[in-house]
Amino acid sequence: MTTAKEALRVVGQAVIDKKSYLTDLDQAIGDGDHGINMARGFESVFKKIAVLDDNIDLTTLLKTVGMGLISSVGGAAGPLYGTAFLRASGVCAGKTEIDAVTAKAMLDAAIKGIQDRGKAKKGEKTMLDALIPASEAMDIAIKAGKTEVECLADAVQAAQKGVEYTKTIIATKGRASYLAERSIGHQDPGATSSTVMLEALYNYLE
Amino acid sequence: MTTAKEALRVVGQAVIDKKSYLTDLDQAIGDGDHGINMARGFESVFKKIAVLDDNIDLTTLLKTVGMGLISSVGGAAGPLYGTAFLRASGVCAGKTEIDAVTAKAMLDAAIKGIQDRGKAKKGEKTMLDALIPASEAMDIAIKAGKTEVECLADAVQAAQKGVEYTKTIIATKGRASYLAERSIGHQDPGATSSTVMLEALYNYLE
Amino acid sequence: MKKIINNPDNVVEEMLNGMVVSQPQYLKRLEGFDVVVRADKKNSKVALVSGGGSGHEPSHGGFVGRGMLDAAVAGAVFTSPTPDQIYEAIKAVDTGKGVLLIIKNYSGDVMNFEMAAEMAAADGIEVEKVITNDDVAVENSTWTTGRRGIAGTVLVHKIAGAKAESGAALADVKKAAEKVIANERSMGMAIEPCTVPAAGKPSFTLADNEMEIGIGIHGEPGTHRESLKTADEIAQQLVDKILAENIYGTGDEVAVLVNGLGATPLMELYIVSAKVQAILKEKGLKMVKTYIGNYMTSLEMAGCSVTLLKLDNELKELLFAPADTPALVQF
Amino acid sequence: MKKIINNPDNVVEEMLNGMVVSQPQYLKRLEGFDVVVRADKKNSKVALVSGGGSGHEPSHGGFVGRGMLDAAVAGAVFTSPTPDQIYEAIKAVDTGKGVLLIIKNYSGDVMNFEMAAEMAAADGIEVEKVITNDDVAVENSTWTTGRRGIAGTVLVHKIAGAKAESGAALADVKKAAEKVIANERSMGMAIEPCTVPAAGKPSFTLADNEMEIGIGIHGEPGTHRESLKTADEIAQQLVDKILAENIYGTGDEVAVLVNGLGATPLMELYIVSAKVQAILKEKGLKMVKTYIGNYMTSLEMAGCSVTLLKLDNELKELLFAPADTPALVQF
Ligand SMILES: Nc1ncnc2c1ncn2[C@@H]1O[C@H](COP(=O)(O)OP(=O)(O)O)[C@@H](O)[C@H]1O
Ligand SMILES: Nc1ncnc2c1ncn2[C@@H]1O[C@H](COP(=O)(O)OP(=O)(O)O)[C@@H](O)[C@H]1O
Ligand SMILES: [Mg+2]
Ligand SMILES: [Mg+2]
Ligand SMILES: [Mg+2]
Ligand SMILES: [Mg+2]
Repeated sequence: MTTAKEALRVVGQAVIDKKSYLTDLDQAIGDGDHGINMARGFESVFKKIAVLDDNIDLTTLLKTVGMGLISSVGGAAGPLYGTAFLRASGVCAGKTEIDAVTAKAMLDAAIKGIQDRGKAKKGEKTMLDALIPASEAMDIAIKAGKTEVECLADAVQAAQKGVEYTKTIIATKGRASYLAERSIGHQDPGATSSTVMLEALYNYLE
Repeated sequence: MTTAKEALRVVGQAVIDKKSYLTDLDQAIGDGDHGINMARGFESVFKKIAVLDDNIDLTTLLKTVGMGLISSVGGAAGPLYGTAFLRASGVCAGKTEIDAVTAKAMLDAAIKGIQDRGKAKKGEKTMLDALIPASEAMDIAIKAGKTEVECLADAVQAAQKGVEYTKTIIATKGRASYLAERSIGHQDPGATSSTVMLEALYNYLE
Repeated sequence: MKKIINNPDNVVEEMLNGMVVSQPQYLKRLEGFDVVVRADKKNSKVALVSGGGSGHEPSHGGFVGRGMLDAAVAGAVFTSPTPDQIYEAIKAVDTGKGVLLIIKNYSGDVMNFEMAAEMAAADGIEVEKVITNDDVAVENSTWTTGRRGIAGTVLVHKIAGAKAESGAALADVKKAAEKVIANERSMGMAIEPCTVPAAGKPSFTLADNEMEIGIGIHGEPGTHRESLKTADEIAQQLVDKILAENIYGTGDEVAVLVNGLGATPLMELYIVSAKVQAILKEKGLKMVKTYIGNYMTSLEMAGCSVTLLKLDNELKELLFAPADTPALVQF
Repeated sequence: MKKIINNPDNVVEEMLNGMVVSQPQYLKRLEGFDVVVRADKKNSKVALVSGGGSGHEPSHGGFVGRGMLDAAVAGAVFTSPTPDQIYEAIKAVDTGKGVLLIIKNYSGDVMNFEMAAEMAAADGIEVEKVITNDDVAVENSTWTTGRRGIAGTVLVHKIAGAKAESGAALADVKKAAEKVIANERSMGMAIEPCTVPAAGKPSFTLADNEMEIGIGIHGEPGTHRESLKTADEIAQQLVDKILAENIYGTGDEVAVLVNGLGATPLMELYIVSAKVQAILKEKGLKMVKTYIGNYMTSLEMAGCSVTLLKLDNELKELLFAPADTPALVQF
C-alpha cells in the first residue's frame, strides 16, 4: 500500500541522491549550491515528517514539507519550492483520493505559487520550463482519458523535454541570467530537480 | 690590458648571470631572493661605476661598489658584501699593483668586515664557509711561492670545496638557521655567490 | 579542496561562534539562529538588517555595530538565509522605529527577505527594504533579474547606518540608502576561483593565463573570459565599464572602494588602486575617500572589484560619520 | 605566477604610490625614497620607525598613523630595506625627542637597521631599537640567530605607538616595546605557499593533503611538514606550542591575534579563533581583546598564525588606546 508519507520520502530521497549532479549543474551556470540546498532541505523535511503519523493526510504532509523547505533550503529554490508545496497542499485539503484532475490542480497551484514569488514565465530557463510543460501534458492526457499513472508518465516526459529545452535558451531569471549567452548549452538545475521529483513520484506509483 | 673597472664588471656580470640559480638555492633554505638581491645590487653598481673614469683606481672603485651594494641589495647580503668591499677598499689604498699578499690582505679585511657585521664564524653555513677557506688556501699558496693567478686558482678551489661543505652542515646563522636539520643537503646561497665572484675574477685574470 | 576548517557542513555555525566569542564587545549571537546582533544595548532608532549567503566575510556580520548594521543574517555558503532566520533578526532589533532590510539583488535573497518582511509586517513591525544592484557587469534590462548587488552594499550599510544613528525616521533612512544605490556602481574580476566547502571543488577553472571579467561574489562565472592583463589594464577595464554608466562627471566628489575578493594580497589592491585613482583624476573626479581591502569577499577567490559612489553633501557627511564595527572603524 | 600586477620589478614602487594616492589623509611618501610617513603635522614626541621587506601588507605602512608608527620603510619583496632608506625615514620623523626602531629579528633587517642607526647617531639623533622575536617555531638558542619576528610585531607597533603618543620619553617607549616583546609569542602554519613576483615561482610546493607547520612570513619553508589537519587540531597545535613557553598562566589577561597570511578567508580565521578562544578559556586565561584578520601577511600565502600577549595594566591601557591608521583604527 502506498502512503503519502512514503511517496514523499521516495521523492525527497531521489533529490538527495542527485545532490552532486544538481550541484554540478549549478556550478556551470549558477553558484554551485542547488543540490546542496535541496538535499539539506529534504533532510530537514525528513526529520520533521518523522514525527508525523504514518498515515498522515496529504494536505498536512505537504504543508509540513513546504514550511520545512522554506526554513531550510534558502536561496531561490527554498521560497519557490516551499511556496509550491504549500499551495499544492491547499488544493488537496479534505480529499482522501487524488485523481488525475486533482493532481493537475495541485501542480497548477504549485506553478502559480512559483510564479507569484519568482515572477518568471515559461522560457526563462527555470524550473517552470519543466513544470509548465508537465502540466500541459497532463491536461492533454486527462482529456484523452488516460489513467492517473499514464497522465503522470506524460507529465514526466514533458518535463524531461523541458529540461532539454532549457539547454537551448538564455536564462533571464535567477543567477544564470548573469551569464547571458554563456548560459546556452547548459540545462537548468531547478528544471532538473523538478523533473527528478516527478520521475521519482512516477516510479513509485507505477 | 686589464683594468680594475673591467674586472669588476666581469665579476658583477657573473653574479647577474647566476641570478636564477642563486635564487633557486635561496628558495630551498631561505626566502628565495638572494639572486634577485645580488643582481639588483650589481646592476645598480654598474650604473654608479659607469660615470667613473675607465682607469679609476681600485680603492675608489671598491668603495663605490661597497656603498652601491649597501644601498641597493638589502637583506643580509647587502650589508655583508657592502662592508666586505668597503673594507677591502681600505687595504689597497695607494697601491697601483695588487700582488698576492695584498690580495689576501684585502680578502681578510673583507672577511673581518663580514664577521664584524654578521657575528658568524666558519661552519655556520654562510658565505664565510667559502671565503675563509679561500683565504687559508691563498696563505698556503703564497708561502709555497706560487704566482698571483695560481694563488687565486687555489682560493677558488677551496671556495668551491667550501660550498660543497655547506651542504653537509646545519645552518646556525641567517634565515636557513630556522630550518635546523632541514637545511642539510642544500648548499648555501651566499657561499655560492662568493665563489661565483672568485671564479669570475680568476677566469678574467687567468 | 584545501581549507582550514573542521567540517564543510559546519562552517557557518563555527564561524558565527568564532565571531561572537572573539569579539564579544561588538557582537552577540541570537540564540538558536544564524544571526549576529549588536552587543551593546539597543537604543531607540531605526534598525538595519542585512545578510545573505555566507562566504562574503567580513560581510555582513563584520559590519554590525555602531553606525552601521544592527543585525546580520548568515545563510549557508552563497545561499540566501531562510525567512524564519531573517524574521527573528527583524524582531530582535526592532525598537518600534521600524526596520530597514538591505538586500543584495539576487532572486533568492529578495524572495527570502520579502517573505520575512511579510511575516514581520503581520506582527505589526514597520519594515522597509532596499535592494542593492551596483554590479555593472550585468546588464539591467526589463528582461533580466537586473544587476547584482556586490561590494557597493557595504557603502549602503555605512551610509544608511549613519543616517539611522542620527535618529532619522525609517523613510529617510531608506531614502539615504536608495540615494547610495542610485549613485554607486561596481565591476569585478577574478584570476582564481573559489571552492564552496560543501561542494568540495572549485566553482570554475581558469588557465594560468586567463581571467574572468564581470565576476560576481558567489563563485559563479563572470560575463566573459580573457587572457590575463596587467593591473593597469584591468583597472582601466573595470573603471571604463563603470564610467560608461554616465553618472560620474567632472568635478563630482566620489568615494572609491577597491575590494579584494578574499585571496588577493593588499599589495595588488594598492597597485590597482593607484591606476584607478589616476584614471579618475584624469577624468576630473575628486576622490574624497578610498576604502581598500577585503570588504565583500567570495571565499578564497583571487580578484578584485572597484566601486564608485558619487557623493552629495548628505552622503559625504554620512560616509565620514563615525562607525565602530569589527571590520570598519572610523572616527 | 598569477598576480594582478604590472611588472614584477615595480611592485614596491607602484604599491607605495597606490598607498599614498589612495589614503592621503593618512600617508605621504618621502619623496625619492621607499618610505611612507604620517600625513599629519609632526608633533613633538618620540618617533617610531619600522619596516622590512615588502609583501607583508598591511605591515608596515598600513600602521603608520596616530597612535602607531611615524614611518615605515619598504624593502624589496621579503628583503630588508637598505640603510640609506631607513636613515632617511629616521631623519624625516625625528622631532628631537628621539626615534625608536622596531625591527623584526632577521639578520638582514637587524644589520640594515643598525647601519642606519649608526648613520643617524652620527647626525646627533637619539636612536634606540627593539627587536621582535615572537615566533616560537624557531628555537631560541645561543647557537642560532634566535627566534624570528612575525605577527606579534604589530602589537609592538600598537603599544609602543600609544606610549609615544602619550608623550613618554624614548627610554620609556622602548621599555614598553620590550615588555610587549617579552610577553608575546606567536606560531604559524600554511596550506599554500606564495610566489615572490621577481622569482616567478612558488617558494615551495605542498601536496593537496599537506601543510607546513612553523612557517615564517617570507615564503620560507616551516619547521616541518604534516598531513593537513582540521582547524581545531591546527589551533590546538599552534596554541600548545605557545603555551609550552610557560609564560601564560591561569588568571592572566591576554590579547589574541589570529592573523591571516594573505589568502586565507576570514571565515577560516574565525573558525580557528573559536578553537583558540576555547583552549585559552579552558586554560583559565582571560581574553580581553582579539584581533582577527590580515595584519602580517606573506603575499598570497594561505595560512595563519596565532599570537598571545600577556597584559599588565600598563600594556592593557596602551593596547586599548586610540589608533588611527589605514589598517587599524580604534577609539
Ligand atoms: N525567479 C525564478 N522563478 C523560477 N525559478 C527560479 C527563479 N530564480 C531561480 N529559479 C530556479 O532556481 C534554481 C536555482 O536554485 P538554487 O541554486 O538553489 O538557488 P540560488 O540561485 O539562490 O543559488 C534555478 O536553476 C532556477 O530553476
Ligand atoms: N650572519 C651572517 N654572516 C654571514 N653571512 C650571512 C649571515 N646571515 C646570512 N648570511 C649569508 O647571506 C645569504 C643570504 O643572503 P640574502 O638571501 O640576500 O639575504 P636574506 O637572508 O636577508 O634574504 C646566506 O646564504 C648567507 O650566506
Ligand atoms: Mg544556486
Ligand atoms: Mg634570501
Ligand atoms: Mg545560492
Ligand atoms: Mg630576503
